Order: sequence, then C-alpha cells, then structure tokens
Amino acid sequence: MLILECPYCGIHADETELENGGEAHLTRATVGASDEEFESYLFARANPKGVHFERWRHAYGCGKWFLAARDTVTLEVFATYCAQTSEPPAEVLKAIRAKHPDWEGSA
Amino acid sequence: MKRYSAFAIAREGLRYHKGWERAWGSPEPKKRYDAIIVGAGGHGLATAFYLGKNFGITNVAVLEKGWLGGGNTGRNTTIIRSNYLQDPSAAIYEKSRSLYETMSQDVNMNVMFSPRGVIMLAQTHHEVRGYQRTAHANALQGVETTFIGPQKVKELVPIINLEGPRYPVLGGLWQARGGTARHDAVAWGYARACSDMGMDIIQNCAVTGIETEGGAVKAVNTSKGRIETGKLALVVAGHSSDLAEMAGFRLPIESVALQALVSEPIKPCMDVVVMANTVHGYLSQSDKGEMVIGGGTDHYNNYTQRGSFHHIEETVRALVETFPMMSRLKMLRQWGGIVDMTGDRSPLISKTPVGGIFVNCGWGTGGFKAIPGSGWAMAELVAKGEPGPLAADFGIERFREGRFIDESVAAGVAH
Amino acid sequence: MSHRIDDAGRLIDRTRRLRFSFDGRPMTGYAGDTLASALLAGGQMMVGRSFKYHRPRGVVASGVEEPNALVNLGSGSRLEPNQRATTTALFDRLEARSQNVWPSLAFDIGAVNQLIARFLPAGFYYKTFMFPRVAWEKLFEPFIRQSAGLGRAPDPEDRDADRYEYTYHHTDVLVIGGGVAGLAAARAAAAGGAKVMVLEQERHWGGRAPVDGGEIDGLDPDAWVKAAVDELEANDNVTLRSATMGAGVYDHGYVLGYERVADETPGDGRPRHRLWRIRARQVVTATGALERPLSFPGNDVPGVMLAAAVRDYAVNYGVAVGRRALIVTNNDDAYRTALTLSKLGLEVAGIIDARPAATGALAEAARAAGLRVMTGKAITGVKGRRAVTGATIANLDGEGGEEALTCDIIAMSGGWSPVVHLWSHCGGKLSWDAAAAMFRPDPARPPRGADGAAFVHTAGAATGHMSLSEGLADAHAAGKAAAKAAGAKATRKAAPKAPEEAQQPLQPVWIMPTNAGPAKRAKMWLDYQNDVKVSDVQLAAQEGYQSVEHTKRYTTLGMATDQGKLSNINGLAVLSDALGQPIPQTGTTTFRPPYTPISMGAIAGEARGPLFQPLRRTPMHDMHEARGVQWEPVGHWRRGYAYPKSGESVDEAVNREILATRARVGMLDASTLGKILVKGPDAGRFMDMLYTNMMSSLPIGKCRYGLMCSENGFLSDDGVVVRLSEDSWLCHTTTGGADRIHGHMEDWLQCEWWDWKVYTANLTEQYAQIAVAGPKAREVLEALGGMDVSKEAMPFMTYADGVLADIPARVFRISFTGELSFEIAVPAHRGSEMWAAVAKAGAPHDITPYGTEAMHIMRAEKGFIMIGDETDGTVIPQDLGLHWAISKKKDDYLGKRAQERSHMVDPDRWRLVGLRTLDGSVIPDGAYAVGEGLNANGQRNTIGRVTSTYYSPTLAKGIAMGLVRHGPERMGEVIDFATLDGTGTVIKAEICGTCFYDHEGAKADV
Amino acid sequence: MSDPVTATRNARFEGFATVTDTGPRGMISIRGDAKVCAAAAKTLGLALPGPRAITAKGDLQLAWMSPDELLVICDYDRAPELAEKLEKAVGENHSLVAVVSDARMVFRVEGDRADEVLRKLVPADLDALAPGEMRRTRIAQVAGALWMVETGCYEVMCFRSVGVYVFDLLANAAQHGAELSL
Ligand SMILES: Cc1cc2nc3c(=O)[nH]c(=O)nc-3n(C[C@H](O)[C@H](O)[C@H](O)COP(=O)(O)OP(=O)(O)OC[C@H]3O[C@@H](n4cnc5c(N)ncnc54)[C@H](O)[C@@H]3O)c2cc1C
Ligand SMILES: NC(=O)c1ccc[n+]([C@@H]2O[C@H](COP(=O)([O-])OP(=O)(O)OC[C@H]3O[C@@H](n4cnc5c(N)ncnc54)[C@H](O)[C@@H]3O)[C@@H](O)[C@H]2O)c1
Ligand SMILES: Cc1cc2nc3c(=O)[nH]c(=O)nc-3n(C[C@H](O)[C@H](O)[C@H](O)COP(=O)(O)O)c2cc1C
Ligand SMILES: [Zn+2]
Repeated sequence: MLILECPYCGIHADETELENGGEAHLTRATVGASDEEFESYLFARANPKGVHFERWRHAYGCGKWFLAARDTVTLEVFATYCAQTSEPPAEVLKAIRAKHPDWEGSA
Repeated sequence: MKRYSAFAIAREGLRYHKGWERAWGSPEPKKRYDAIIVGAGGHGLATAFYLGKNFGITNVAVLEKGWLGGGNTGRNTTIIRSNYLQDPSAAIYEKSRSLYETMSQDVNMNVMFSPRGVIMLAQTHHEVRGYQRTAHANALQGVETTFIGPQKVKELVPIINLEGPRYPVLGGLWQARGGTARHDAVAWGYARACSDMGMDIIQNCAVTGIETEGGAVKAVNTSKGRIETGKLALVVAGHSSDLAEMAGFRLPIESVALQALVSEPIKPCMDVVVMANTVHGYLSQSDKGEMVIGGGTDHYNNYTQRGSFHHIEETVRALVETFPMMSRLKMLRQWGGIVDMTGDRSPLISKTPVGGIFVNCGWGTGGFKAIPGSGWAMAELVAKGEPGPLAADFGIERFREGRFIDESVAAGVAH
Repeated sequence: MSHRIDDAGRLIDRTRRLRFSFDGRPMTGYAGDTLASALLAGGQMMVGRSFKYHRPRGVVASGVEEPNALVNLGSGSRLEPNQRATTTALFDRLEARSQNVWPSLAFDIGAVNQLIARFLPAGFYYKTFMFPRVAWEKLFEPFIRQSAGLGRAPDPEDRDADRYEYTYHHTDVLVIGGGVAGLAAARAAAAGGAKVMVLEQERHWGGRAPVDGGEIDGLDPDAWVKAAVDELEANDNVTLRSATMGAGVYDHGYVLGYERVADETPGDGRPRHRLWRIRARQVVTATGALERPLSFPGNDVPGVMLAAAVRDYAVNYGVAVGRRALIVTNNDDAYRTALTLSKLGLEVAGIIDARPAATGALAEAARAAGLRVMTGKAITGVKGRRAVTGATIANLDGEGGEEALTCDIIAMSGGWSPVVHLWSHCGGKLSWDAAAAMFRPDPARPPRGADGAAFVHTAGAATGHMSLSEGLADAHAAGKAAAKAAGAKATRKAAPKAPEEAQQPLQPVWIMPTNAGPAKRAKMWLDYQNDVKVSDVQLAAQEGYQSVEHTKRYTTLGMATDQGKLSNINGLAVLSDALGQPIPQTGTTTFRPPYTPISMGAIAGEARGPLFQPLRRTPMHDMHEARGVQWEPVGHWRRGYAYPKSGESVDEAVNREILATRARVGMLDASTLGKILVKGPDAGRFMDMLYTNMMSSLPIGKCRYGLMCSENGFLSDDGVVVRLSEDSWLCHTTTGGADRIHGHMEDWLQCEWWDWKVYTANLTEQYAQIAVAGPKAREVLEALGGMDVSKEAMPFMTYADGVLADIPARVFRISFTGELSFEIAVPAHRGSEMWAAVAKAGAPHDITPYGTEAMHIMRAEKGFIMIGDETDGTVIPQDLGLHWAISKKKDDYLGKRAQERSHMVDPDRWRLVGLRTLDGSVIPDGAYAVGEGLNANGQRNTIGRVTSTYYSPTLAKGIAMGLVRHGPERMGEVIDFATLDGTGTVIKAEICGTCFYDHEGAKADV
Repeated sequence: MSDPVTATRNARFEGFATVTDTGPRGMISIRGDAKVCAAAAKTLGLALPGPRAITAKGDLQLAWMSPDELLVICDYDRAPELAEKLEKAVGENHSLVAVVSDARMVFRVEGDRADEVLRKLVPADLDALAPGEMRRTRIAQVAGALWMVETGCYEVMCFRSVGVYVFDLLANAAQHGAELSL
C-alpha cells in the first residue's frame, strides 16, 4: 500500500488515489522508426530489480501525471517529480545516489 | 528410486518409515552440463523432465536460487483449465491439461490432479457472447467445453447467489475436466523424477551472471561457482528481466505482484472451481477444506512477494457478493507472488538474441496449468534449437510483427 | 462439580450469570468469561477433535494461539465456523457446537483413523492412491474431500444478518499491544506530543503482567495498568482501542486493525466488525510473547495445557481446570503457575524441571511453599484418553526408571517466543538468541518505509525481554524513539521501573525424553490441529524436504488456523536437529497477515448489496425503473436493455421497439455516452493525432464520425465529433470509453505533447442526452417547440444550440439507427423533465422508448460497427473496411506506425463482411467459419467468425456481420459456420455487404 | 418551467450525523495558466486559491482543482451568466471555461461527529484538513472532494451519476450505533 507525494498538490496520496502508468522517460517511436525501434518503444521494458522510473497519475486528486523514482525491491521512493521532463532531473539522481552510491543509472 | 505405492507405505509403516529415501538428491554442481535450466519452478522442472524423457538428454542441471517450487509454482491457486480462445493458447493449455491427467503415474507421485470442473461465470451480456465465442472456438480446437445456463450453474455451485443485486449470473463456460492439482507435489514429483534420471537439481544456487562468447552462451556464474553449458534455458517467471539483463537483452516483461488468500477450513460446500471475471475473483475449495481465493494484480512493478491490500478487499467483496455465505468465513492467510506479464499477456517460449539461450516466461497469472505442456514444448525447443508446433507461435518476434496472442478479448483475467 | 475457585477471577462478574449451550447442553458462566473459561468451569475438558486422526482435544491455551478449542458459534444467518473459544467473550444465550465430529464429540467415527495412524504419516497421500488411475478421481479423492474441513459451512441460502464497515485512521505512532509494554511505549510517545493510537486485541488492558505479578513504579500491575490507561485516555493525542487486533503490517506504514465491535451483542444494530485502515508513520509492536508447549508422548491429551494458560484460568476467571496439577517445564516461568495454584488451594503433584538444577528465586519460592521440585526429569507418557489421569516421569534422557504420578492436569512450559509476526509481515528480519532459545527481531534489519527508514520498533516481551524491568525500559525507549522518528519530541520522562528479578536461564528441550524412539516420537504432537508430530518432521527431513518451507508444505506444520503459533518454533528445532544444523540456518517460514483470522465480512466492509459497487445512474434512471425496464450493466452504469410491457418477453419487447422506431419514432436514453470538450489553439492538431480521420478540417457546426486507436494500432473507441468553434471540438465516446478516453487524452497532453496548447474537459455528466429516432422524429421535435429543426436549418450531420421545450438544449442531427434522428442534450438536472416532454410530444405518434438491445440490432441492420462487438482489442480499423475514416494525408496519428507492422498489413487478415444465412436462420453468437483440414496442432482450421448476429425484425430473418479471411473479395461465396450441437451440422451463409437496411442512407438524411 | 433536480432530490438522513443534499449548485470549470486563473479570480472578486485551497465571498467560492484548473461554485442560476463574464475576462488567452453545474452534487454532513462519517469513507487524513482547504480524494469507490464549512460541518462533492451511491454511503456510515467514538 504505497504512498507517493503528488508534486502538484503536495499531498501524500494513498495508492488507491493513484494510477500507475508504467515505465517513464520512454521516447515515442512512430512513423519513420524501424521495426526494432518501434518494438522497443512499445514493449522492451527495463523492469529492474532496484531503481525504477515510472509514471503515476493522481487520478483521485488533481488528475495530473507525475513521475517517481522508486525501488522495486525495497519500495523506497527516492523522489517524485513533474511529468514534463524527458529524463530524471539532477536532484532526483542525487537523491538516488545518496542512498545507492554505486547505482549506475537505468540500463 | 524406490517406487511409491500403497504397498510401500504398508511396509514402511511397520518399521516406522525408516526406509524412505530422499525424494531428490542434493548434489554439488559439476563443471559442465549439456543443458542448464535456471529456475526450479514447475516450468523449469518440467522442461528438464521432458528433455530426459522425450529427448534422452540427462546431463542437465536445474539451478534454483532458493528452494525448489518456492516461486509462483508454490503459491498459486492451482486452477487448471484449457478453455482458451486463441488457437495457439488452446493448443498448449490443452496439451498441458491432458498431461496432467496422467502426471501422477508419469512421475510416480500423486499430484492429486482433480478434474472436478471449472466454471467461468458470465455476468453481463458481453461476457455471455465472449464465452459463447470461446465455446465455439474450443469445439474446433478439440477442447471440451460447454456454455451452460444459470440453473446448471446453481446445481454445480450450490453456494452461489444467482441473483446478485448487481451482476446476476447469466450462465457460464463449463469445462468439466478442468480442475486443480496439488501444486507443491507437481514440483516435487518432477524433481524426484528428474533426480532419478540422473539430473542435478541444485538448490540455493542463484545465477548471478551469464557469460557469452561470439554471440552464444558459454557459462553461468552462480553463488556456487561457474558452470559451463552450451544450452541455457531461463525459466524464472517474475525474474526473467533480471536474467535477460545478465545476458544483455530486454524482454517485453513487467513483474508485478499477484495475491491470493485462503479461508479457514470448512466442511465441503463447493466441489468445482469458479471464476468470476466481471467482479474479479475466483475460488475453489481444497481437499483440506480451505477456500482458495485469488484476484487481481497490482499495477506497479514489484519484487516483494507482497501486495497491496485493496486488491484483497476487492476480491473478497466480489466473492461475498457472489457467494454470500463467505461473509461469515475468515481469512486465514494472504500472500503474494511475482508474476511476469508480457505485452500481450501470453507467454514466451522462444529463442533469444543470444545463441543457445532460450526463454520460457510470461505465464503471468495463469501458468500453473501450463506446466507440463510448457515443459514439453520447451524441451523440444532446447533440444532441437527450433520450436515445434506447440511453441511456434509463442516466439518473441511476434511483438515486432504485431502478431499478438491476446486472450483478454474473450473477457477478463487468465488464471 | 464446579471448577470455580472462590476468591479468584479478576475478569469475571459473579453477579451476572450468563446461560449458554455447548452441543445442545445448557451451561452457565459469568460476564467476563471467555467461552473457553466457561466450558472449563463447567468441566468440559474435551472440546473437539483433531483434523486428521480425530483425536480428542481439549483447550490448551487461553488466548489467540489456541489450536484446539474451535467451535461452530451461533446458527442460521449468524453461524460462525472455527470460532476460537479462548477469544470468544461469553454472552447470554451463546450457542456453540463442537466441530469435525460425527455423529458426536464423544463417539466419532473418524476416530478409526487413529488405529491406522501408523500408515498415515506426513505426506502419505503423495505416495499412494495412484493406481488404478480412475480410482483417485472416483474413489479416493471424494473420500478425502468428504472428511475435509473443520467448521460447518454456513447455509448458502442464509444471508449474513450482520453488517460491517471500514474506517481510516492516520497517526504518528501506532502501538500494537496493550500490555504493560504497549502502555509504557504509548505513554513515552504521547509525552513527546506525538499522535498515538494503541490497539489491544483483548477486551481488557494490561496483558500478562496482572496475572504474572510483580511491581511497577511501586504499584501492583493491575493498579499501574489502570493508572496508565486513565492517563492515556485523558490525553487528546491518544486513541485507545481494545477488542481491536493489529491484523497486518503492510508497505509504507499501512496497518490493518480488526475491531470486534458487536460480537457479543448480536443483533444490536451496530456493525459486527470494523476494519481499520491505519496509516502510521511509526509502529511499535508490543505484542508480548507466546508460551511454547513441550514435546512429550501424549502431550495432546485433553488436560495437557500451557502452564501460563492454567494460571490465567485460575487468576482471571477463577477456574481450576483440574484439582491436581503436574507442572513440567524447562524454565522459571512455569513455577508461577505452581505457586499460583497452590496459593489458591489447589494441589500440585510436582514440578518436573528438565534442567539439572533449579536455583532461581521462583524455584526457591516453590520449595519454600512445600512443592515437590524434580529436576533433570522428563514426562515419558501421559495417562488417559479423553482426559489426563496421570503421567509417567523419568530422567530427561528417558533412563533411570519411570515413576507414575496421578494428576488431572499437566501444565507445560517450553519457554517463550516473542510475537514477531507483525514485525515480520513487512520484511523485518529475525536473529536467533541461543541463550534464550528464541527468535527475536533484529533491529539492524527492520521493515523499511517509503523513505527507506525503519518504521517498526518492538517493545517488551515482543523484543525478547521477558522480565518486567527490562521490558518496561525497552518499551519506554521504543515509544520515545518512535515518537522522535515520527517527528515529535523525545520525552524526558523516565521509564516505569520494576524491581530486577534474578532468573535462571532456560534450557532448550525440543523433545522429551531426549532418547525417545520412533514409537514415542509418533506420539509427540507439534501441531495439534493438523496432527503433525515430531516423527513427521523427522520423516520430512529424511526424505529431503530440508528447507523449512518444504517441511511445512510436506507435513502441513503451522498451516492450521493457529498458523503455528504453538508449533512452529518447536517444529523447526526438531527439523534442525534432524538435519544436524543450527536453528538459524533452518530459519522460519514466512509470517503472513492476518495475525489471527479475520472475517471476510469485515474485509468486504460496507461494500455489499446496493453499496457493493458504485451504480451510475442517468438523470432518467428512475423513470426507466418506473416503466419496468430490463437493466443491463455497462461498466458501473446501468442502461435500459429493453422495456417489456406486461406479458411480453424481453425478445418480444426488443422487436416491438425496433419496429416502432422504424415505423414511427422511438426514444433512447443516450446520456451515458462520453462527451469530452477539447479546446485550444493546438486542438486541431491534437484531434488529428487522436483520431485516424482528419478532424482539424471539420467545418464549424458539423459532425463527423471518428475512430481512435491505441498506440498498438488497435481500434479502441469511436464516436461522433462535433466542431463547436474555431478552437473547440466535442468528442462523443462510447459509454465505457468516456473516462478511459479522457484519461488517454490527458496522458498524451501531459506526458508527450506538453507544449501543445490544448485543454480538455470531461462533460459527460453535465448533460442528459436523448435520441429521438424514426420517420416521425422531426414532428416530435417540432411539437416540443423552440428550435427550427427543418432539414434546411439543421441538415444531417450538423448541430444547433437553442431552447427546446423551454429547456436550453443542444440538438445534434446524427443517426445510429439509420432513421431520421436527433440527439437532444440538456443539462442533466433537467433530463427527466426533457424525457417527459419528449414522451408527451411523441404520444400522438405512439413514441416508444427503446433500449440498448434494439439500438444494437438497428445499427447492425445498418452495418454500423460496435466497439466490443466488431472489435475485441485485436482488430484494426482496416480490418473493418473503415479506410474511409483513416486519413491518408496525415503524417501521423496514434496507432499509425503500429498499423504498418508486417502482421497488420498481412493480406490474410480476417476482414469485415455481412453474412446472410441461406435459410434465414440466426447464426449463433460466437460461431466460427470453418476451413479445410487441421493445423499443425491438430485443430480445425478456421477462416472467420461472426462478430454481430441477430434476428432482424425489420427484415424478419437473421442478419450478421463477421470477420472473414479475404472476406471483401469473396462476395457471394457461401461459407460454413460450425454449430455446437455435436452433430457436425453447419450453418451456411453467403458473404454480402455489411448494410442490410436502406443502403442509400436515404432515411437518415431527410 | 420546472426546477432543476439533483440525483437525490432533497434527500436527508439523520443518524449520529445529518446528511443532506444541498440542491443544485452552480459550477464552472476553468482551465488556464496562472494568468488566466488570476484574471478569473479577479473577475469574481475572490482571492486566487493556492494549491488545495478554496476561497469564498458570500455564496461564491473558488476552488483550486489542479495547477491549471479552478472550479467556481455559485448559485445554480448564476452559472451561465458568470461563465460568459469569465470567458470575456480571460479574453484571447488559451483557456477553457465550461458550465458543469449539472455534472456534480454536493452533500452536507453535519453534527458533532460529522468527521466520523467521512473518516469511514476517505483515505485522506481529516485531521490534516485545514479550514479553507478542499481535498480531492476517493470516497469509497468513487472520486470526490470535501471541505470543512465550519467545525462539525463538511461539504462533500461527487459526480451526479453516483449521487445516490454517495448519499447511501454517507447515510450508512452515519447510522446510529456506528459511531467511532474517537
Ligand atoms: C497468487 C497466484 C495465483 C496464481 N494462480 C494460478 C492459477 O490458479 N492457475 C494457473 O495456471 N496459474 C496461476 N498462477 C500463475 C502460476 O503460478 C505461474 O505462472 C507458474 O507457477 C510459473 O511457474 P514457473 O516455473 O515459470 O515459475 P516459478 O515457479 O516462479 O519458478 C521460477 C523459479 O526461478 C527461480 N529463480 C529466479 N531467479 C533465479 C536466479 N537468478 N537463479 C536461480 N533461480 C532463479 C525462482 O526462485 C523460482 O523458484 C498464479 C500465480 C500467483 C502468484
Ligand atoms: N518470565 C517469562 O518468561 C515471561 C514470558 C513472557 C511474558 N512475561 C511477562 O509478560 C509481560 C510482558 O509484557 P508485554 O506488554 O511485553 O507483553 P504482554 O504479553 O503482557 O502484552 C502483549 C499484549 O499485546 C496484545 N497483542 C498481541 N498481539 C496483538 C495484536 N496483533 N493486536 C493487538 N494486540 C495484540 C496481547 O493481547 C497482550 O495484551 C511482563 O509482565 C513479563 O514479565 C514473562
Ligand atoms: C492452494 C494453496 C492452499 C493453501 N492452503 C493453506 C492452508 O491451508 N494453510 C496455510 O497456512 N496456508 C495455506 N496456503 C498458503 C501457504 O502457507 C503460503 O502462504 C503460500 O504458499 C505462499 O508462500 P509464503 O507465504 O511462504 O511466501 C496455501 C497456498 C496455496 C497455494
Ligand atoms: Zn495531485
């Protein structure tokens, strides 16, 4: 029963107020992309044991999507941040490294 | 291996059971095997069994990071059925179901396959049509199912409330020879039979790395050292992405928690297995008397073998509504497993970008029933390097081609 | 004979006598009794039978750990199977019945299993019942099933007479356990200003201390507990809940509390149970410790009990379970029982202490009280079958000759195990304390919360501190630490103090006598309820079920309703011994919630009957209901399927509705259709990405049918799009699609095209919408008055805003039936008013309300697709011949790239056609068209399937659409649809166009 | 012309707290950036609410719904006219103004133990709900929002189609004998 802070409302929302949207920071591949690129965009998932960047929507709140860096093994949440970014901001990476100094980034 | 039988029990009973041997060995790993299977769940062990039985390949090791059968094989709600919609699914699940019929004799351990029938309830017109479609498909696929009306449902499931205030039962898809089996015994039975064929089942042996050379597998590194092989089968369910990453590729897999629970044991009140997909719950009563109950998955990536309680609530609500007598039973225990969900919710039995490495995963919430059939098909793939007809459609390339095997279309979940 | 002791019983009220019955026998007890104490007071030693061998079983414990005393409580709509007598508060007219007995508790047929017990060791069923194959299915399994289970299944036709509810609670510190440790922790936490909640499963506070005695801050424990509770209750920051169990600890500080509100007052109208969904920043588990049995032969005979339980019954309930007790122990604590009993005037046959010497203060006190203490000894056998009559003793190793003693109860203590369950639920790890022979929480490996920091602490006996003085100090520190971690101040208050007690360490004794041979080991019970014995665990080890998890599953150790509270530690010690490995290497099985079983009713909460799921009602819901509508659930909505008149079948009603609509005019409640407003300078561009069609070019005031696909290329929704103004579009979606599609739009706008200037608003619920369809539709609207609805003013596929029947309305000229048709949207609060107005205006034409089924059939007659019928998540628009709705001019739209993949452009894909049966019959729903031969897996080849198939009342014959391989190229060909009648009969159907009615579309465009 | 009717039409339940349907309310949804929101607030003569806040003057209320969304709550009859005014005020700025009065319902829960009714149904921490704060959250199985009117009085907003469900939930939770007695 996770709790995540919605960066827009500042609410520590209950999991049941949220909706998960899968892996974050995917780059949309579309017309013009190769079959491989398109397949990878739609299906190949990091699914790591450890730090995962993912999308959440404050569905029963402000309705906004936000992103989270969360550990899939300990369920620790390192940070939540706004969705309008194509890669994790520096302070998010810093928050992760503070806990996992040898974390190498998402594969 | 000494055979199990009533006679053996009588003999041992008289001498306080001193003579029973180990069910399976506990060897140290050799330097090299012809084939290594990672994961001693049902699928891994069945793969090993059929490698030996169908192809005579017995220089095989099954590596298991924990205790054998301790993954999803040891924590599922044991529903066995083959009334799938799409041809490739129906083929492999029916093969599997038919192998369950003789599994006890095949492995000489009573796995208690109990073909007492499975009903999938239809509670909306849409579901009625979906299941009628499945019944039509099954007839052509050689899977015996029928669409039954509400009264027949009530006869089979006396505890059901047909007139639920929200979703009255309009009928159901009935597979008379679906049922359940004793999940642990499936793993134990295969382990014992594999061990008897001379295979090494090595527990507490986690694979931590995969060595490749020239695009093909060379060896695995494990918590018990390095072991060489030319054929490596990854059969690790929820951990598949982890192993794939060791070999340098990604899979269309996400790992999420699926939960189950049991009630306290009560006197028999329901023989058949019931699945209610509209409201999200399914249950059966075990031979010990507990109601074995499952529901939906969590929606976030998770490796904890726990899950979020609101799914339990949702499932229990659904069941109390459909089977009102459940209200006064108690939940005894709840648990979770990490299931491997693919992009189309159907499994992978496939070659991979690395030579000699094969994957069998993606069974998600419904692979217990597939264990023997999947092992049969996987053994063929590993032995020959190419899939046979049962596995042919389950290759990873289908995602590139857009050729999905989507079972959700007929309605609901897939346990 | 009464078993009551005169001057004891701190929890009972002797002035309030309660009547109850056991197996129909009338009995009495006192207010404050548990069912178990009342049964024991009435001399009822035997209370049930075990699962496998049907052995006679009596009460062993006094609390949640009880494995034997389970009863069917109540009857009819209040029957509760497997109710634990030790935690059931007695109430007047309570009815209890023993379980797993037939025909009766005293004479039970199943007991024959005892005679062959030798041949029924752990896992015997895995080794037999395999031959002949059918015998398992037809003979053995049915037999095993018949004897399964314990309690009675409630009658399926009875409805639970009670109600249940949930509640949420948020707290800084949650203390689970209201013993002296819990209370001390709560005081420390509250003193720092933290918001504190304390849960205690029992109805009274204080835990063991009031029975065990001692002194806290100079007070006797009872007095201290009372003062502590008063103090906490007076504190605004503190919430105390008794009769509320901490059932489970979950991720991120979520804890389930299970409150038994009205168990003892059935029918008083209060919720029976309440499930607390608690979010705690910090949790302190002060859950105490549980006493372990000793494994000696015959340790399951009724009358063999935990030593502390014997003491509890005497002190708390004034019940002398027997008159002459034999104490057997490996630690000091059981001496308390001996002393208590003798102080109350009961006989103590002796104290068997496994340790070579007993030197502690309690042992000295026992000797001083004249009790016989025998050290280095073991019980080697128990006399009696249904009740203890005596025991034999010998040296601990079994040697040295046996002595027989008479006694009517045996009070055993194998040491204490901290209750680590709640610590462990969410990942807290344990370490083995060899000196104290217990697993205790390892504070270095705690459960961690959202911030990665520890969120559970333990206190008192739950930490492993078995003395009052240490336990209180520990609890105070835990409360202080928890408050601090939750952001409150740390108190400066001192911890409560208790005098130090010198204790002699216990000596682990896992089987007794230690030299017991196979026959004796087969009589030493570990798991009473599931009949697991020492010999079973040893057999598992011998057969290679070495992991403790394998042993559990092979023997069923710890899987009974008590979840091994008594048996697990003893079992794994036996296993470790058999494997010759240290106990920590064996480890424990996984602790899972709930701590003790909780009712499904509570888990379902208020969500039953009408509150089971939200029911979405349209503004006209009640009007349909009043008309006797046949409902159909569509998602959470309820839509009218048809409106049968009295004496009419549903099918007849559907046909009548269609004919009336086609001949005159019909009306449909279309309010559930999604209505999403999309607005902004970039809205056109966005619409072009969302829909496969070109929507940016739609002229203002016009409507256009559109398709939406998922990024995977599959058709996901359809509906009419309306251009409202230069920068705004109104998108109609399917009923099920409204929320999903709105979410989908926001997803793309927020997460991909966040620089596009587009806003959306889901206006679905703002409007009631009524479709008026049929040749007389225009006349109906004209009669409503207020708007010019002529063909000229409002051509097909346009809309207009205005006032209709004095209600502000937006009227669309769109048609899903193929008839002249208007859809009228009005503010939802005016919906029923408009419905009534339409009905009135249409009365001269006999306007007929029609339901979803009539709508489905009429659209099928027209060859219009339906999301969910023609589509199933695997179908792309190209399959449906909807090329005209896929813009070729656009560079991109969601799903476009996906539709270029090899399988999507495969010419062999099944494509939509109409199907006309040669004999006019209706093809069954879901039928497949068969091809030649079998595929590689031996399955019959198929070449297509029906997607929609109906009896068309308009054409008076069956019509269908279906997806067929190369379908559109095979017009006029006849194909075979397989039936399910088992005879191989096929239905022959000719491939035709999808439209069966008014090909030119003349009727709609008038 | 007859009156607009809500889904529960003057419903009222008296248990340990009182639950009432407050009748039709005017509501206007405004989407826009900070500038648009500020202009809207100014037009209404109300303070611009910060995150989660609801500001009020007379019977006019302005609620923060999300970073780019406000909700005006007013008299039912005034909504169309106010919406027009707002449209004008935000002018050419990219925005969306829509009357949504009929899409929602508002219930009032009153009494010394009013909070206990809500505690049973929403996962939000009621003790943390500040005066002047509107919490959007989940009410049992549907979306909703609530705010405190004054001590012992809350208003609860939900969608119209689930009005009966929410009313039944509130009434069920408020039954005599089911006090939490916190
Ligand atoms: C709660 C629940 C209910 C279910 N209900 C049903 C049902 O009713 N019917 C049905 O058909 N299916 C059901 N399923 C699904 C079914 O359990 C699984 O699909 C099936 O058991 C998968 O078997 P497996 O052998 O692939 O995986 P597992 O049994 O999980 O085996 C994988 C093994 O790989 C090991 N492993 C992982 N990583 C490594 C490594 N690095 N090195 C060595 N070993 C490793 C794991 O320890 C594990 O033992 C359910 C699943 C769950 C969780
Ligand atoms: N000398 C010994 O060997 C020995 C052994 C055990 C206990 N003790 C004595 O026991 C006392 C220990 O005090 P303590 O407070 O640590 O333990 P306790 O056993 O007195 O209290 C624990 C309390 O927690 C409650 N509880 C347990 N699990 C719960 C749950 N899941 N939800 C709600 N309530 C739950 C119990 O009902 C009990 O009231 C001292 O008096 C100590 O001397 C002594
Ligand atoms: C079919 C089935 C029946 C079960 N029956 C019981 C039972 O009667 N008693 C019990 O304690 N657990 C029962 N369990 C749950 C197991 O104890 C255990 O929780 C589950 O296998 C997951 O393992 P874990 O909890 O050790 O992680 C059952 C599990 C399954 C799959
Ligand atoms: Zn938010």
